[in-house]
Amino acid sequence: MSGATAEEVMAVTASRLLADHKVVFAGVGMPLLASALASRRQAPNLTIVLEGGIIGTRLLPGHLPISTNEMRAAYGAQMLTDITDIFLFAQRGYFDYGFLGAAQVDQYGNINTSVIGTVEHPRVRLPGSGGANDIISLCNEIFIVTQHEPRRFVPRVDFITSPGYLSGGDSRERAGLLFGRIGAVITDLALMDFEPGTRRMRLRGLQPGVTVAQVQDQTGFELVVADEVDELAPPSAAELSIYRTLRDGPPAVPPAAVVPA
Amino acid sequence: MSGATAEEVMAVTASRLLADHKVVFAGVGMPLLASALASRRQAPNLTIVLEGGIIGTRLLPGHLPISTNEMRAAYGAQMLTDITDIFLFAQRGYFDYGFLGAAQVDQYGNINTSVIGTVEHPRVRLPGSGGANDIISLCNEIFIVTQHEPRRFVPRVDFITSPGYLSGGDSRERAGLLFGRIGAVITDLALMDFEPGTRRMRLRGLQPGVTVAQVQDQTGFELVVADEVDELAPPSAAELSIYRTLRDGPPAVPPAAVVPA
Amino acid sequence: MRDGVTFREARAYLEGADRPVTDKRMTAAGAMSLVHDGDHIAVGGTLYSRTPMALLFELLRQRRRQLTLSRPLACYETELFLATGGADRIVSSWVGIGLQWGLAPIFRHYVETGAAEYEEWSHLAMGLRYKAGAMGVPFLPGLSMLGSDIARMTGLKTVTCPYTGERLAALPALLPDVALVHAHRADMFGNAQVDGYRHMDVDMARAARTVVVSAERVVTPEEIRAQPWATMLPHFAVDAVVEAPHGAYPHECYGLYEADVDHFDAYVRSIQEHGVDAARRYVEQHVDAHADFSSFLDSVGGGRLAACAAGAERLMAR
Amino acid sequence: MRDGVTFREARAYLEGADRPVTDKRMTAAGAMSLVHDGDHIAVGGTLYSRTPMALLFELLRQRRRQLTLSRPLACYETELFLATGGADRIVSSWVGIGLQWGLAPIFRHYVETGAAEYEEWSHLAMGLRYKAGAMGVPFLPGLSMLGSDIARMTGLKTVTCPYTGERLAALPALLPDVALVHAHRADMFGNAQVDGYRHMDVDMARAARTVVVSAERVVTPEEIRAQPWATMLPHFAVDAVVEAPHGAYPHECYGLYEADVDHFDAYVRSIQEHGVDAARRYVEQHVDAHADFSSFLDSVGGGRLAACAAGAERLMAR
Repeated sequence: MSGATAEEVMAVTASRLLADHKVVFAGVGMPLLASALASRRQAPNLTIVLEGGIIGTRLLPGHLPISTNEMRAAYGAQMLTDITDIFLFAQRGYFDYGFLGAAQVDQYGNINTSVIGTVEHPRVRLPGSGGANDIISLCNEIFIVTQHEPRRFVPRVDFITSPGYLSGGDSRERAGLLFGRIGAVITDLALMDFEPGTRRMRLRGLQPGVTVAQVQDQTGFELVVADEVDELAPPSAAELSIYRTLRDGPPAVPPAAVVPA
Repeated sequence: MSGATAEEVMAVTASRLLADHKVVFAGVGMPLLASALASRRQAPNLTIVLEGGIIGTRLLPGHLPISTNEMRAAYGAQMLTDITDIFLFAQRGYFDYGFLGAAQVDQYGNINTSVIGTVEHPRVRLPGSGGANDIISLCNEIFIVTQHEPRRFVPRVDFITSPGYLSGGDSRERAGLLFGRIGAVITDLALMDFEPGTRRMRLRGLQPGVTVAQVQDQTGFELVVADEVDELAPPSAAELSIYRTLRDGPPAVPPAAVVPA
Repeated sequence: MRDGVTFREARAYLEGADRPVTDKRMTAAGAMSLVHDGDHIAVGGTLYSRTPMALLFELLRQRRRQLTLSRPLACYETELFLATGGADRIVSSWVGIGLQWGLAPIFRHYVETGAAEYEEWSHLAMGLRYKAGAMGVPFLPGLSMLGSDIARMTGLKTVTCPYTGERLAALPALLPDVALVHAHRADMFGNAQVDGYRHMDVDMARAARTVVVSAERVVTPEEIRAQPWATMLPHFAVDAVVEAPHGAYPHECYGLYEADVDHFDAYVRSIQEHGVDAARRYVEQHVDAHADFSSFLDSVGGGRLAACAAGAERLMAR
Repeated sequence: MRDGVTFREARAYLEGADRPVTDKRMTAAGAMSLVHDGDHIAVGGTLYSRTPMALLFELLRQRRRQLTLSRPLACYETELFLATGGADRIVSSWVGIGLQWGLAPIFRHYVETGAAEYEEWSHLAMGLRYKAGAMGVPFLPGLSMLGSDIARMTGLKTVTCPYTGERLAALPALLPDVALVHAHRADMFGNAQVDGYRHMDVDMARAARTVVVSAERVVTPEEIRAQPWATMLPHFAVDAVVEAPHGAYPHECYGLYEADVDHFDAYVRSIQEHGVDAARRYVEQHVDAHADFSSFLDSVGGGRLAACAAGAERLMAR
């Protein structure tokens, strides 16, 4: 599929979910790249916000930040404030989208970035929430982007670092999480949302050439399958060229050449 | 007494209460003038803070601010922040002194700047608390400076805008006011503090030539009289000259000349 | 206190609102058409510093009715609204003209006769109420107001710390319908920058449903991006931008011009003599008689404006 | 969570403290003698931005023991403290090196074996905990953390709004013994100015009992007064001032120098190969082998520092 890597397919699919004239609170890495791609395609008036107190960043292609709290992340920003203040903007309701990665996600969209195993006896102690718990609790609509592997898509996360729909139904609201909804999960294989009522993860779209069976096979729990499952459009040459320029800097060869005819 | 007006006697007496290397949160007018005088006499390292978000102001003699929220109040400041932030510094415990005026004060140091009469049927609607309620609730030690008149010194204020010791004893603490004590009340006739235990206003010092009887006569409630009542030193020529220069600008004639020999 | 929208309604409104990155420049007249009779208007600045006077004069000109005005410290602009029926409720910690002018007679008249309501909070309480609104929470804890009659009159409630058991004042979120703020610079999208002290402008704007910024200068987005740390409000928190040079006159704008004290002196003298009529005459003469604020400034004259600017310059020279 | 001082004890301490306007300049060695074994140290900046590295290296050199380190996002400096026994407890929302380096193996080793405790909060929770401390209240309400296992593990409590009845997260005040903050400029009295983003430095410093500021440049009080709006901390909130050019290296200082990513690359490669020993060797080689931080910088070489500065310059040019 147009020489795109799994990472590129994910990023392009995710970037298409971002509409123009919205504000996205993006985590570093894939979420930021996908947001930057959207802002150079269908959403030129997308405002990208980063947790380092940074509002309205531009990015210098080929000099992307490794963290959301550094000068490259602040390049061309409209406003610089502090970390807490950025999350308070989110809590107030200004941020249309929250955009996250995930080490482990379950059928209710709960994310674990804290521990594999138990807290008492961790097999792997992961870095922790960072801003993810706050972004998923406070932004208006949440997108989760991650690679589609059984070890990542588990029935129940070992530890709820960042609450999705918790145990489904209205459990999120009952926990006191008054705001935010998990809009979509984007992977290299598929696009999923959450079934109204049960709040279970639901297959909505397939990456080109991928089957429902393949997706289910790579998912550690039973996916709800929507009545209509669309095939997602492959990354266009233009999308890939912009994405690669952002990531790697201006190409030595003309963009078109990086995509096979 | 050295040609000093009642206002000047008050300001000078009040200014002497401020020690060096302390932080004073000063209201506009007399409190600010007295603080500025102290900073030019015994307390050169006194930091003057004003509610307009102003820390470490200098003042331009003869160009004193009419409000604590204007450029003249910010002259030479070390830090400019916002109003709420200044009061949060106070709430944290950074401000050694809170320095206030008062339209009406009672025997427990409660201040009324809201209403003469009742709120339902006010005879006079006064401007209100401004920062006074917060200063008296949050600063470490409070000084109140006002003219000594029966109409100002009442047994019980019509309305408690800014809480002193409320109804005395431990009623201030019981109301949830965890911090701050009312250190002194300074007038053109006397210096008063509050009796331990009862928290009733207590006469501690007399302005030169003033008698206990005169003070009691100008006070609308019975003053506790300390075992030792000192006579306060009159304003010195130097104090008056600095004070008048601050207020009116540099004198046309040499400072010494404004004080009778 | 009187109830307005809840913090959840305020959040729901913001969630549903657009955040367009478009040219938001308007005339003051256009921007003030966003205000409706009965609205709660948070007035930026404090006392006679950075008051959005160009916007307020336009509100007076358009004769909005029964507004609630909230402000940290309120000055004579409040009397103009009371005297013309523009406002019947004030939420503030202090209402006057300024120390040397004594009490505000028009304010006194309306409040003492019950024709207008004055809801008095402490200064910090006003700040924490706006801040709670800006933070998207229904209240913030504080340690002032307690034990006072302003707590009793406002119906202040307390909250107990679940960790320490201490009882604190609970300052309820104040959620204005519209916030009017005057800034030094803004771009057409609404990114607004202010120099010097910020008063309570940031929190009141982020607590409000609709935000109008008037600015001394409308600048390019590049000028904003050149010093992003000076940005007080981002474009998505601003709905309209009104270019208003000397837009705070006769009040001050930090670093640019001092207040024109003579202007309020004259006002105070006239109301002391003629009461409410004089306040109404002030509005006729300085507001209604002019098509817009710049025409009012013309009537004031360049000399006065230059004198205020010179005063500011003297104070900035250290 | 483990209990520290209460907000009332923290307030009582500040009330009793002196606020001298004196020359507070010290060497890093002198300033770090203000830190005691077992203290809770709040580390300024975040991840690899404006970390007070000159002060941290001195703490490592002095071999303080059993410190609690709190930080919004913690980087490799945390591993150095764990590996040398300098810290046995981390309070943060995230501990790693940076995205491209994967997990932090030393941190993993100490926490997974139970040799060190990691108390995890959300990023906003850390911010509101410092802010509650800075505001002088025992808690602040918020709307994240709820429903999560980090709430369960930390023993988070909730508070009910007395006006609306909503149940909110109650973030308990975090009150460090010492805050270490790196600034762009400070005067000898401690008035400190920072350019660009402020991270959580303001709140963590105002929440702390003792505050040490390292600064790229110690400037005259007049330079501070020339732009008072840039002042992040006033002198009375600062106890010691340490002049430390490149004092955040190998981390960045906004506008002045970018992070030296190659420096952590080398660190990560070595620990991936040799584990804890490599972290200890890093401390021997880059900390213990030097009398002070400037000697460490000399060993890094002017070329590296110049390259970091050039990177910053490129990003500031818009």
